[in-house]
Amino acid sequence: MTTLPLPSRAQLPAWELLLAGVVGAGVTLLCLLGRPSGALQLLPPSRALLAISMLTVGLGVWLVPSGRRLELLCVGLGGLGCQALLASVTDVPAVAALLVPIGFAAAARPGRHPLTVQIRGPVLAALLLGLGWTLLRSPGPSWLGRLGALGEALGLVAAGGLFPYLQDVGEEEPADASYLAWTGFLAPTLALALPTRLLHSHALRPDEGVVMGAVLLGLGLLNLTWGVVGAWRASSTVEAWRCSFLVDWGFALIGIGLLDRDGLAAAYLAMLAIVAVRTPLVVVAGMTPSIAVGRRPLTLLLVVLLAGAAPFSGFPVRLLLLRAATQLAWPLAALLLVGMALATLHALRLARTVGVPRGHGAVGLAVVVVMSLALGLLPDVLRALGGM
Amino acid sequence: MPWGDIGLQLLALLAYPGALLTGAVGVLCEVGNGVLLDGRAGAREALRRALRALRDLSGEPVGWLVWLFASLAACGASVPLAPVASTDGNLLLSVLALAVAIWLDRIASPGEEGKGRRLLLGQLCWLVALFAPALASSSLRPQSLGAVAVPALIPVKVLSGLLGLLCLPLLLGLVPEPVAGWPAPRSWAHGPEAVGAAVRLRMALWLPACGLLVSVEVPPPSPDPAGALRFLAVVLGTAAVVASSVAVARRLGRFPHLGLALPLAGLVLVAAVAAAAVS
Amino acid sequence: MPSAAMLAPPALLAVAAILACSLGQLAAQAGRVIGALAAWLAIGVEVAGWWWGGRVPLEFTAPISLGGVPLGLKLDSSIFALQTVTLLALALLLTFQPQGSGRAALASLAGGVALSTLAANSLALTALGLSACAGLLRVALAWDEQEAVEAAWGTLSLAWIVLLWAAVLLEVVGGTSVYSAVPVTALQVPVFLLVAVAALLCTGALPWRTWVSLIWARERPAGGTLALAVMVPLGFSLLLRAYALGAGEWPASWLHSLLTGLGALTALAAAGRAQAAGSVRMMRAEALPLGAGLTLMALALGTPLGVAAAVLSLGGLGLTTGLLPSLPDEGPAGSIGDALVFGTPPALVFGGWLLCVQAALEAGPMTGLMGLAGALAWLVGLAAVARATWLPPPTVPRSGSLTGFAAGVGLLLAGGVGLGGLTALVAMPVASDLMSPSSHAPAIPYLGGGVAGVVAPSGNWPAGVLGGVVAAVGVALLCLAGLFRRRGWGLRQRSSEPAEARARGHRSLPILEVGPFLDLSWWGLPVQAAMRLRGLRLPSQYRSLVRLRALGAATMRSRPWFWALVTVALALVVTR
Amino acid sequence: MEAVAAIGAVLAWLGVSLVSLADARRGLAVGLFGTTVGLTLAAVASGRSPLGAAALAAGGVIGAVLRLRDGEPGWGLMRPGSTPRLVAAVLVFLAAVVLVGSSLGVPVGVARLGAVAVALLALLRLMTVEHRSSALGAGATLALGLGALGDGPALVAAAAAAVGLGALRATEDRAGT
Repeated sequence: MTTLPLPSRAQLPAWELLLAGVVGAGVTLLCLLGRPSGALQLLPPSRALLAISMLTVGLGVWLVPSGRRLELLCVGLGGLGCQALLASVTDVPAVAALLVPIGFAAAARPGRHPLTVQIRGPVLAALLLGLGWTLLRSPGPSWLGRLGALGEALGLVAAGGLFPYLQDVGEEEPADASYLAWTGFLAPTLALALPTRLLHSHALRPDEGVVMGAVLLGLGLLNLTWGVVGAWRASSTVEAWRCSFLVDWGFALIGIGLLDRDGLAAAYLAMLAIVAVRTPLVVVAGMTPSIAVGRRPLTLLLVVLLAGAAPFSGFPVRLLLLRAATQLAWPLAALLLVGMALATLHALRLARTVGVPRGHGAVGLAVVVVMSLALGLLPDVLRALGGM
Repeated sequence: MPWGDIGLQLLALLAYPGALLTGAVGVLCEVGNGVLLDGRAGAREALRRALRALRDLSGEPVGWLVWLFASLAACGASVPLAPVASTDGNLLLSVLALAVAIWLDRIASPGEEGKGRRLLLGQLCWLVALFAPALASSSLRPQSLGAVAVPALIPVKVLSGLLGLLCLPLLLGLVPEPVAGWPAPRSWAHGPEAVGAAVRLRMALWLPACGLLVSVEVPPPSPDPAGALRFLAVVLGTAAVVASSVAVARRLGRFPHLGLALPLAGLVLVAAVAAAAVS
Repeated sequence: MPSAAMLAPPALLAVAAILACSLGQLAAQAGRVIGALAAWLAIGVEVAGWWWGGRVPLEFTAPISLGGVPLGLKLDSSIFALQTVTLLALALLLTFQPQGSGRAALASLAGGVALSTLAANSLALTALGLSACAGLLRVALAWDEQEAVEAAWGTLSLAWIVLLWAAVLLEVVGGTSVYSAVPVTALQVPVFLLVAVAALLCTGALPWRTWVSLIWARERPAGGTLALAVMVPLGFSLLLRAYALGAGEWPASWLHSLLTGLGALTALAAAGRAQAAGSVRMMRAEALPLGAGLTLMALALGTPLGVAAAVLSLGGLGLTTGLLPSLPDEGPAGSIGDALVFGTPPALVFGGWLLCVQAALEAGPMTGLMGLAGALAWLVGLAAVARATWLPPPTVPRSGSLTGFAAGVGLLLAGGVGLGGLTALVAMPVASDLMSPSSHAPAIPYLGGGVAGVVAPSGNWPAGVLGGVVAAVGVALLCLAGLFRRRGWGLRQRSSEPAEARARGHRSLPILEVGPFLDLSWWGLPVQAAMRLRGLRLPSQYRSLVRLRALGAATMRSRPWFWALVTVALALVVTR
Repeated sequence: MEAVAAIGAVLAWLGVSLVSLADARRGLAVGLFGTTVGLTLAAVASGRSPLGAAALAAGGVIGAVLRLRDGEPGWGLMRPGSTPRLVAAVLVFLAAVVLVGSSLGVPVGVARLGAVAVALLALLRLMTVEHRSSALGAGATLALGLGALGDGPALVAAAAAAVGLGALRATEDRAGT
C-alpha cells in the first residue's frame, strides 16, 4: 500500500519495517508454492487477486516520492504477505486468529486514529468469523447454524469496514495507515477466499446458505446506496473515496450473496477492480489538488471509468450481476438497476478530486486507466485465470 | 429523367393553375373585396393597389418566394385542365406550402407580430377543416376527398366546410384588429408599405386557399373548359362569401371568426372520428 | 471480402482517430482534415460495399468476446441506412466545424464505435457499444464546456443500463440475445418496454425538454452535434431491432398505439416549446425533438409505410444534425436553414415528415388523429421559424459556416428531390426486411418510389419533378436576388449592429417583446408540482422525533454501540 | 475428561476476566497466562492435536512473558470504572453457555464454551479499551480464544498471533495518543 503525501509523521523503526517486508515476501512465496501443503492452499481466484495486488503495490511504490519508496515497499510486501496468508489458510478459526495480529500490525502504523480505535474492525471481524464457524459446526437447534451463517456474512462486512461497521477515515490520514488498507487491499482477499471455501466444502446447510446470501444481498444493496449518497454528500475527499469503495463492495457483496456462478464471477471481478483500479486512484487523488472541473481528456475519462461504463472494469461486473439477479428474481434485478443508475452519480464528484495529475501522477493515472480497460475488455480471460 | 413531366410541372407551377392563374384570380378577388367594402371607389382603389403590388414584386425576392409557394399550393387544388393529373395533388403539401408562403410574408412584414397568434390558430383550425374528411377516407388527395359522398361523411364535410369558411379571413389577413394583450403593430405597419404587403399576400393566397377548400368539399368538376369555369366560379363564390362575412363583421364592429372557429374545430374532429367509426 | 466491406467504415474512423491524435501536433487542423476525409471515405466504402455486395445481409462473428459479450457484427438494409445517416452527420461536422485534432480524433473514435454498435449482432453487444458511446460523448461534451453535460450523461447512462437489463432478460428468456437467434416468443412485453425506454432516452423522443434540446443551448455546437449524430440513429435502431426480433411485430398491439401517441405528443410539445422559445438557438434546439417525435410516430405504427417513412425522416434528422451548427444566428441564411429543417418543401425533412403523417393516416382513424396532431405540430414549427426572426439576436451571435450551410442545404434539397429514389433503394428494402411478408404482404406494393417521386395510397408527392422544379426556381430566385449577400430583411436588419452594442443595450430601433404565439405555461405544471414536493419539509415541531442527520453521523463514525445494535437486531431476525 | 475440560474452561474464563479487569502489565500477563493454561487444558481434554495444544501453550506463555516487558507497572486491577467489565464477565459466561449449551455434555463442547467465553470477553474489552498495552493483552487473549475454537492449524496460528502481539511495543506513539 502507499500513502498520501502528508506532513511527515512519526515513522516505525526501519528494522521492523524491513523485517515485515522480508517476512511478507517469504510468506507470499510460501503461499504461492502452497507449502506446507494441507495448511496453506491458494485458490485460483485468490492467486489472480494476489498477482493484481503485486502490480498495485509496484505502482504505488513507484508513485510515491523516492524518499519513501523503501518504506512503502516494505509495507507493501508485508501487506502482500498478509493477503496471501488470509487467502491461503484453509482453517476458518485459524484465519480468524490471524486477523487479530494482522489488524494490530495495520493499526500500529502511525495515523490520525489511535491503535485502540483502528483495531476495532479487524477484531470484530475475527470474532464474528470464528464464532460463526463454531456455530455452523456445532450440533444443536437449526437457529444456531443460521446464527453462524450470519456471523460469517457479518465478519466479511466488518473486515471491509463496510456499512454497518463503517470505520473512521481521517482527512489527512495515509491510505496505508487508515482503514482503507483493509477496505481496498486486505479485505477483498478474505471476501473472495472465504465464501469460495464455504461453498466448495459444502459447510452450509440450505437454510444457512439462504441466511448468508440474504444478509450479503441486503447489506450489498445498502452499501451500494450508502456509498453513492455518501460519496456525493461527503465533505472531504477521503470520505468521498471511502464511500466510493462502498459502491464497489456493494456490487461484490451482492455477487457473493447471489451464491451463483455468475454472481461469484461478478464479485471476483469487482474485487480485482477494487484492488487494481479504485485503490491506486485513491493514491493518485492524494497526489494532486482537487479542482472544480478537469478539462483534460484523461481526467474526463475518469468519470466514465468510475461510473462503470464500458469498456472499463465496471461493465462486466454489472452485466454478470444483472444476469445472476435476473435468473434468481427479476425484482432483485430491478433494485440492482436502480443501484447501478445511482452509482453513475458519484463518479463526477470523485473524478474532480483527482484533478490534473502531472509527471508520475499522470503516468500512474494512465496505467490505472489501462488496467481498468484490461479488466473491462477481457473479463473472460480473467475468469479463466481465476477458475471462475 | 422524365423531362416531359418536369416541363409540365414547370408549366403548372408558373402558369396554370400556378402563378398566372393565381395572380388573375387574386386581382379579381381583390377588386371584388374592394366593391364589398367601399363600392365602386373601393374597387378602383383595390385595382390600383393590386397593380402596384404586382409592380413592386419585381424588386422583392421574398415576394417571389411567397408567390412560388402559393403557386405550389395552388397546384394541389383539383383545377380542371391542369397540365398534370390532379390526382397527384396532396392536401398536406398544399396546406404546408400555403403556410410557408404566409409566414414568409410575415417575416418580410415586420411589426405584424400581433397577428401571429390569430394567424397560427387560424392555420391550425384550417388544417383541421381540411384534414377532417381525410380522417374518415384515409386519403389526402383533394379530388378523391371532394368526390366522397358517403352519407356518414356529409355532416363532417358540412361542418369542416363551415370551419374552413371561418378560417379563411384569418388566413387572408382580412381580420384587422390585434388580439388584446399583444403589442399593437408599429405605426408604419399601417402605412402604405404594410398595406401593399398585405395586398400582395392576399393576391397570392385567394386561389390556393379557396381552391383547396372547394376541392375538398365539392365534387371534382369535369375535365373540360366548362368544368374549369364552374370550378373558378365556385372559387370566386367562396371568396365572395369570405369577403362578405368580413364586411358584415366590419359593419357590426366585431370579428367572431376565431372565437367560433376554435370550438367548431373540436366539433369537427369529434364528428370525423365518429364518422370514421361508423364507416 | 464482404465482411471486409462491413468492417471497413468503423476501421477507417478508428485509424483516422489514431492518425489525428498522432499528427495533431503538426498542424492545428490536421486532425479535423483527417477525420473529415475518413468520414467521407467511409460513406463511399459503406455505399459501395453495400451496393456491390449485392445488398444481402452479412454477418461476421469473431472468436473473441469483449466485456464478457461475444463479438459479432451484422450488416443489413436497416443497419446500412442508419450507418449512412450517422456518417453523413459526422462528415458534415468534421468538415465544417472548426475543432482541434484531439476533439476531431475523439469524434472519429466515437463515430467508429457508433458504427460498430449499430452493426452489433446481439442486444448485449449493443448495450456495451451504447455504454462506450455514452462515455466517449461525455468526454467530448465536457471537453468543450459543462453546460448540459450531466443531463446528457445521466440520461445516456440510464439508457445503457436499462438496455443491458433488456439484453440479460432476453438471454434468460430466450437463451441468447443474438438478434438472428432469439426465438420470436422471447420478445415479451417487459423486454420490449426496456428496449423502448432505452430508445426514447437516446433519441429524446419524450414530451418534455430532454438532453437533445438542452445540448443546443451550449456555446460550442460541435460536441452536441456529435452526440446527436451518434445517439439519435442509435436510439431508433433499437426500435427497428425490436421489429426484427418480433418478426415484424411488437409483442402487443397496444405498444404500437402507446409509442405512436408518444411520438405525436413529443412532436406537439417540441413545437410548442419552439414557438415559445426565447432565442433562435432555443427554437432550433426543438427541431430534432419535433422530427424525432414524428419519426417515432411513424415507426411505431407497425406498417411498412410507417417504417419506410421513419427511415426517410431519420435521414432528414441526420442531415439536420449536420446542418444546424453551420447555421448563423442571424440573417436570411439562418432563416432559410431553419425553414428547411422545420419541414419546408421540398427538402428531405419535408418528404420524410409528409410520409410519416400519411402513414399514420393510412393506419386507421385513431392513428390518423395522431397524424393530424403531427401535422399541427409541423405547422406550429413553421410558425416558430417565422417568430424566431423577430427575436432579439444573441449577445454573441454564431457566425456559422457558409460552405457548411451550402453543403447541408444542398444535401437536404438533393435528398428531398431524390426522395423517390431513396424510398425505392433504401426505405422500402428496410421495410420489407423488417416486416414479415405474411402479415404485411399487401401493404408493400402500396408504397412506390422512383425518379418522379413517391406514390402512396393516401397521396403522392412528385418530389423528383415538382419538388425539383420548386427547388430549382427557389434557389434561382434567391441567387438572382442576391439574398445571401444582403445582411437581412425586416427586423433582421437590426442585427447588423455590432454585438457589443447590443450587449450594452444600445439599439437603433426599439425591440418589441415577442411573446409566444400560444401560451403553454400549463405544460410546466407537473414540473412545478414536482418542485413543490421537493420543497416539502417536516414541520419543525416533529423534527426532534426523526434525527436522520444524527443517525447518519452514528453510522459513518465507528460507534461500537451502533454495531452491537445492528448485529443483535440481525441475529434476532435470522434466529426467528 | 469432561471435568478437566470444565476446569480448563473455567480457568480460561477467569484468566480473560483478569485481562479485562487489569490495566497494568502484571495483571495482563497473569490473565493471559491463566487463559493460556485453561485453553490448553481444555484443548487436550477435548482431544485436539497435542502438537497444536503445545504450540498454543508455548505461544500463550511467551506472549504473557513478553507482556511483562513494557506497559504500566503493577497489577492495575479493578480500577474505578471497571464494574461494568466485572458484570460483563459474568454475563458473557452465561451467554457462552446459551450459545454452546447444547454440546456441553461432551469435552469438545465444554472446551468450546471456554474458548467462546474468552473470545467474547476479550472482544468486549477491545471495544472499550483506551490504553495500547491493555489492547495488546486483550488482542492476544482474543487470538488464543479464537484459535482454541479450531484444531491444529488454528491453535498454531493463535500461538503465533500471541507471540506477535507480545512482540509489539505497548508504548503509545505520538499519533496514536
